[in-house]
Amino acid sequence: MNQPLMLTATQKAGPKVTAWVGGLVLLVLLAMPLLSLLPADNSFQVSAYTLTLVGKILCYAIVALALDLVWGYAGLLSLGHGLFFALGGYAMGMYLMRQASGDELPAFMTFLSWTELPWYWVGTEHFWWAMCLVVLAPGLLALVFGFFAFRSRIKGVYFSIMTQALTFAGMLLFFRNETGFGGNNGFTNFRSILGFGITEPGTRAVLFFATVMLLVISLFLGWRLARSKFGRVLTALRDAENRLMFCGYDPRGFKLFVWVLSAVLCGLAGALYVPQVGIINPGEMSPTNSIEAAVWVALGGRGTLIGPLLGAGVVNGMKSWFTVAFPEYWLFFLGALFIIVTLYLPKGVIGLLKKKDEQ
Amino acid sequence: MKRRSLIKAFTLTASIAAMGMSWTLQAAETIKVGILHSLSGTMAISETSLKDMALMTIDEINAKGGVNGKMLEAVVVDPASNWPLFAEKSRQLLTQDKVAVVFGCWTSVSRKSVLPVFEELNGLLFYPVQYEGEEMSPNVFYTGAAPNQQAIPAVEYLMSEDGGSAKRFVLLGTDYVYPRTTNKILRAFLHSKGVADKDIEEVYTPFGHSDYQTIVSNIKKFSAGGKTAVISTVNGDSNVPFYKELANQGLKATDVPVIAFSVGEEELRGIDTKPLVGNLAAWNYFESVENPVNKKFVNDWKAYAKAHNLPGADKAVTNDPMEATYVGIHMWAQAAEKAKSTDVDKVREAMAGQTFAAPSGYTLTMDKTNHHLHKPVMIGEIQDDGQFNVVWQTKEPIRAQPWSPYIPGNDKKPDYAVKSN
Amino acid sequence: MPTALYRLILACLLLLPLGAYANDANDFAAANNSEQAQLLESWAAHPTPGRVELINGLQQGQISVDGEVKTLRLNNRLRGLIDTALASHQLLAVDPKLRLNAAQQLQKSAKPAQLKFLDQQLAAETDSDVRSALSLALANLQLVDPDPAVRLAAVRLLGETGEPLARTRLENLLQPDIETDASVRTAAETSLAQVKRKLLIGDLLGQAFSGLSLGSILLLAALGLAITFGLLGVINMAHGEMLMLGAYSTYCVQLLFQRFAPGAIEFYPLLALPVAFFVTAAVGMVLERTIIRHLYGRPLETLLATWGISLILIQLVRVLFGAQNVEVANPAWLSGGLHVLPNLVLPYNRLVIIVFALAVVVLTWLLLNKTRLGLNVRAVTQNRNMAACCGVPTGRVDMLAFGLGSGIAGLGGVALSQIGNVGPDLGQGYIIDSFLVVVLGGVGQLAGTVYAAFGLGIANKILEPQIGAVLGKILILGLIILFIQKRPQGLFALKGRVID
Amino acid sequence: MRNVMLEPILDPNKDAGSSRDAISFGQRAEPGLNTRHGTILTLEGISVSFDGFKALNNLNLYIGVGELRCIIGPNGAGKTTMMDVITGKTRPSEGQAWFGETLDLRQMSEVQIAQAGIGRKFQKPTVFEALSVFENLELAQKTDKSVWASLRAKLTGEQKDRIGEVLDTIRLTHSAQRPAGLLSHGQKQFLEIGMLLMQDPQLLLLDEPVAGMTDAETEFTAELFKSLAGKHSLMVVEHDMGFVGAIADHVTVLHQGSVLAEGSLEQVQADERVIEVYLGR
Repeated sequence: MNQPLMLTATQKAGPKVTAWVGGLVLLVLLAMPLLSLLPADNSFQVSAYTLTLVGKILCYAIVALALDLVWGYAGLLSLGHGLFFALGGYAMGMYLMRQASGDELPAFMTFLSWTELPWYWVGTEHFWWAMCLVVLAPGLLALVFGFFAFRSRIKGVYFSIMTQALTFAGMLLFFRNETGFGGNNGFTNFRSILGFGITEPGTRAVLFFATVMLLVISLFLGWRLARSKFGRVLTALRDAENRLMFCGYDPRGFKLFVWVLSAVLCGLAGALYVPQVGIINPGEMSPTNSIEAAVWVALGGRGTLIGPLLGAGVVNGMKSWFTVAFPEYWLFFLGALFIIVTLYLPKGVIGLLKKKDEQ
Repeated sequence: MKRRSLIKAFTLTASIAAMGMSWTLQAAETIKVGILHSLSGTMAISETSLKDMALMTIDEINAKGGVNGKMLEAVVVDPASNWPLFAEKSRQLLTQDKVAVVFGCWTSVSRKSVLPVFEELNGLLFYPVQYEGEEMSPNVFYTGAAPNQQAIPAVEYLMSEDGGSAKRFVLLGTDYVYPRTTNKILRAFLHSKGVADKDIEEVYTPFGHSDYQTIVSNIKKFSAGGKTAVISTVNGDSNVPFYKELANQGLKATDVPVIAFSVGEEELRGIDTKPLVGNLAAWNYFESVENPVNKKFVNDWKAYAKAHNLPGADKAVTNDPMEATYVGIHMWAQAAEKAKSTDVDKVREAMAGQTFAAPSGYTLTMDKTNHHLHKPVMIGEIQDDGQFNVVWQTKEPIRAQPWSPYIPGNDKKPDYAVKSN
Repeated sequence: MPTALYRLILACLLLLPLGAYANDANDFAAANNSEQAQLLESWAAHPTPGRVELINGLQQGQISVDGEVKTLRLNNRLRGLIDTALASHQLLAVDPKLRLNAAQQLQKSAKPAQLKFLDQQLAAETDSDVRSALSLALANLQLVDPDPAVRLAAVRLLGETGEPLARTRLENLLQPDIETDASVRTAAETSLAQVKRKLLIGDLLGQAFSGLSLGSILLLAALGLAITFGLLGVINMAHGEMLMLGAYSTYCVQLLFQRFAPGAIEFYPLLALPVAFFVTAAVGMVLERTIIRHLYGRPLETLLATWGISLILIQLVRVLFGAQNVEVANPAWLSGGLHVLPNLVLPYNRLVIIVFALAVVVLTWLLLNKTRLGLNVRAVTQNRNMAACCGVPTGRVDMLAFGLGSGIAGLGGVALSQIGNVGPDLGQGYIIDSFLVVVLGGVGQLAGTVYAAFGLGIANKILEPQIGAVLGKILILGLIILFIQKRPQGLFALKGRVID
Repeated sequence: MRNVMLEPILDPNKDAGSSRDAISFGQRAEPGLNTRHGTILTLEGISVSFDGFKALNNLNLYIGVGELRCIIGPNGAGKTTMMDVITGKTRPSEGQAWFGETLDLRQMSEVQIAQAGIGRKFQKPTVFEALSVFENLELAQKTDKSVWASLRAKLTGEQKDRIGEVLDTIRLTHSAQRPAGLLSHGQKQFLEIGMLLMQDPQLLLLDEPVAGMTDAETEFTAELFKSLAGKHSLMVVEHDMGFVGAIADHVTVLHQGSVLAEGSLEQVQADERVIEVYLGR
């Protein structure tokens, strides 16, 4: 990595920036669910469309943040975070499917003539257990993969490609119908969560609120990490792993910790994403999605906390907009965006804003 | 001076939040109809032509004076083969653009992804592609075939003398829900015809599978045990390598005929058909059927493709889903005229029993209750010019059975559309 | 069977009025499907030279009634019967080659009704190959002969073949209370064992071949990457699109031939090779100069930028050629296959691709190890600054090396266009595999790439029959991940003092 | 707890140079190191080969407790490889490597070795460029270096003072808050030495420490090392003969992966073979 300046700068300014932007955006975001409850004719009413759209983007923002923890700070570019996101989503999805199907089997199982639930579905009718899965599934996978990967010092490009292979394998596995997760249709047609109708404005508002909260919490976490000695060790690790080892630090532990943490954050984001967009399927695990996530981070500015959030917002905002405005051409824009960012904005949008300030 | 930057940052996020609220400008004198087909991503290969077909049909209707005296205005969006985006876009079409009806979706997963949205907002979707059934929503009209309108007649044909009286069957498919369900139905059907399990082989490949060496040689081995036919639900992209491998290993249609449910004129454009001659496809429409309606339909399409110089316009072809789109839009227009309104509930009522003289040469009827079209079934043989030669077809359009009787438990399902939640 | 009977039948046939053949055409044209089928069967049983023309015509789907040529609506059943009928007519032909083909066709499809005729032909046959082929065809029918001795002979004969059909025939014979005669049963059992052995050999060879073939394809897909990624360290996510461009250039060349040189269409792939190479190489060099050049030493950034490039290229192709696949036809000399064993066909295009892949590897190796450019490339990739000091024009070398990598990808594209479909997404399907091959082989190791490619290909083909294509692929991915844990540097790692 | 074996060396009135005071030893964290026979490092019959090429060939080397040893030798003599072996980066194909009497270096990971009390300064100065000088030293500081500890870590006043002292010693007090990436080459050298001091190891491996330093800096470094010797053991690889002369009481000459000669600088320089291979006269 080649921007020590910017990194320290943001670390100095980190708290202030976080406080400011966090404060302002937070206000709006907290207001939105309330406004969404207004009657439709009210001019301040926030439509369900906007709410779900922003909610979706917020979930992506959390993923971006999580990815930034491992890439921006620890220098491990993961091209497999989509997998953790999807695992969290699937765990939540299992619960929602059970809610929807009541005592019977989920629909996709009945018409492929499954007679009973596979063992790994046991207990998913309980919300608390589903929540445990949301954390455990991505967490454990990350733990195992990370343990082996870091033990044998896989880093840089190798690490990226291995993670990509991992998520690709995951995608193929979930595409199989025998795997018992609805094949490529995945889970859809949810009805209720904790007894509340999934389409109720109230439920939507609460889910949105929860997402905002998770974002705030993960921001706070990230901030604390970045400020702690742990954060500094990560930065050191990124820049001179050998030196760090000869200082007597064992890099594996540090990598593993942040790697698992990031995976769990992704899982949680996925769990909030599913009820809001109303579908989870293996497409989420496709390598493309994970690469896109990396682009959010790069665009926003990696090694900073706000950058990834901006990145996720901008890219997805553009996506939603271009796909209406210029359906045929939005891939050109996206592609060009990638190139321009990597060529001219190595520090991302944040870097740009900072430069402006210094003038 | 950090503050300014923060305000910038904030306005950025805010503007993104606002994105949703934009695009809501309404034009009173037009009726907006949504078109929801992927124009980018993996599904663009199939869906792009449906988008164009929809636009052509809308022009055609407008040329005749529109619906209830109002012009139709198409709102095209690109869900980019991304299933969650399908849901988002449909919500946008219904709540932001306030479209009267949406024509779109190809894959089952995209339909399943938008279904809850349409049911929640009481929208109206016309779905033009053959699918696995097991669904009947009041907010969807299915103008494609249900399994009993495509798969079962095809197998009956293969078992008939003209079809080569096949005794053994290889059910080859890409591993997703449509092939799984279809093959499940077929297996049950074959059992009912007294075919033993040892004479049925079910094989699945991953998406985008491109190496069919092993599978084809297995088919060869299997076919040594008696007259064999392959029933292929292989998904679009994998068909080319599959057929090329068949040709390479010298498996001729006279020995082992392959009947496909998802290979149409459009797909054949991408295949060198000489080695395929004699292989079969089952659809409800072929470009080659001869009748005045179809002649006009095909010519209009070719003309439209030229006029808007769509890529590959010089050899533009029509296929079953295109016809289904065409029929769907016209039927909706008729229903709207009949209801004198585009209100979803009124139109839904008016749709029941609508009839339309389709390019397939039959007059298709929208069923009174089950939201599916009555469709004829045709078996076509691939010719070296990339067209199909219809070798067999049903006398009458067949009523759809979205809840296949061959799947246990379906007998309890109601024969009319009910919200899934 | 009393030969007197033959003579009688023969006599009857000869007595048929010679004018009858013209009527055959009319009868056939008039008949409906099932009647046509019956006609064909009877013709197959009692062939006469005069009818060959007619049946030849039928095979082309044409029939001339009263001078005017009509096209027929045939279906597979009729096509099959026509083939059989034609075969039994060709047994009367003068050319032994024709007779041989006919006999082999009849091995598959002869009907009991033809038994007499075949028997009599066998008696008359002089050519030994045809005799043996014919006797096999006969043996298939004789399995139900009332005379055990005949059956025994037939069973023994079938044992000689490696025909999959022979196997099922024998198995059916061995079903309880089909064959009563003990001696025939035992003979059948031994013959069956023989046949099975022959078949097994064929299967194993077939598996090995398909493994090699898949390997060669992976190799072609990954080889370009082995240079751009392995040597230059550029994580070229647009590599797949280079393959795609190669395939599309093949398509364009094919179009040009159709337009301007329809005669030479057979050989368009040969021209496609250089075209594809230069097109993709050019694209590669442009990209290198404009974008990638700025990103050396920032591998992860190149990943993002090249990903962007790939998106643009894909959409560009979609806009230019349409989202649908385009048709790339195998020329005659690349379609069909080599019949090694009755149950083992080696498709020509796959054979060619294997050879082609190896040829490309050899050329690349020579280029890298025996030429000035190769020397420069290796110098630059090992120590950019040092090379620069020695007066190596690093910029140009980078550009050329990247061009070379892309060009090779283009060649791979030509090969892929011959076995798979050509569409905008063609590249996406290969990018991950390519990376795995390169990483597995060990970055910067040409030999490693070759081993990895063939290793993966064969492993894949061994697993697929056991656990199916889907699980197979997953398992392979898992194994690779584990392997990389053990050998982070891949199969062929460079050792050396740790530099800090 | 204090290290018994090193007790006598730590006798305050043994020698009290001004520079010495700057380096008051922090509390010892690592378990007592058994150096009964007065040797802190033992290399016996070490051989390392890379694809046939023998980088080290049956090397024998002993470093005594509190000794300051200089290693010289022409390029490719295996100096850095030897350091790699000691620090566990490269595993010897044969031979023994002991730290003290009890710790088998061949069985230990880099981290364990570092924690056991061997510090290394790289040939090319490597510091954490993205972090400030202060933070660099903070990381190097001898404390519990586990994940959990660093999550909760807070600098005690005592530790702050310690960092301050070292900052003084390496004359970087004024750039304490600058990112290490912006330091000059010499400053980086000092920072890295400073980090070693913070780490407070018992054996310091220094690979060409004065490369890129001004004469004054070199002189100062020499002083510094001398003062370190006794309480720490040092192994210095250096080409700068002047510097070697200034600090070395004992010199080892490596050639083609094994020890060519050993003794005082004078002795070594007098040695025929050394002149042959090294001074090349």
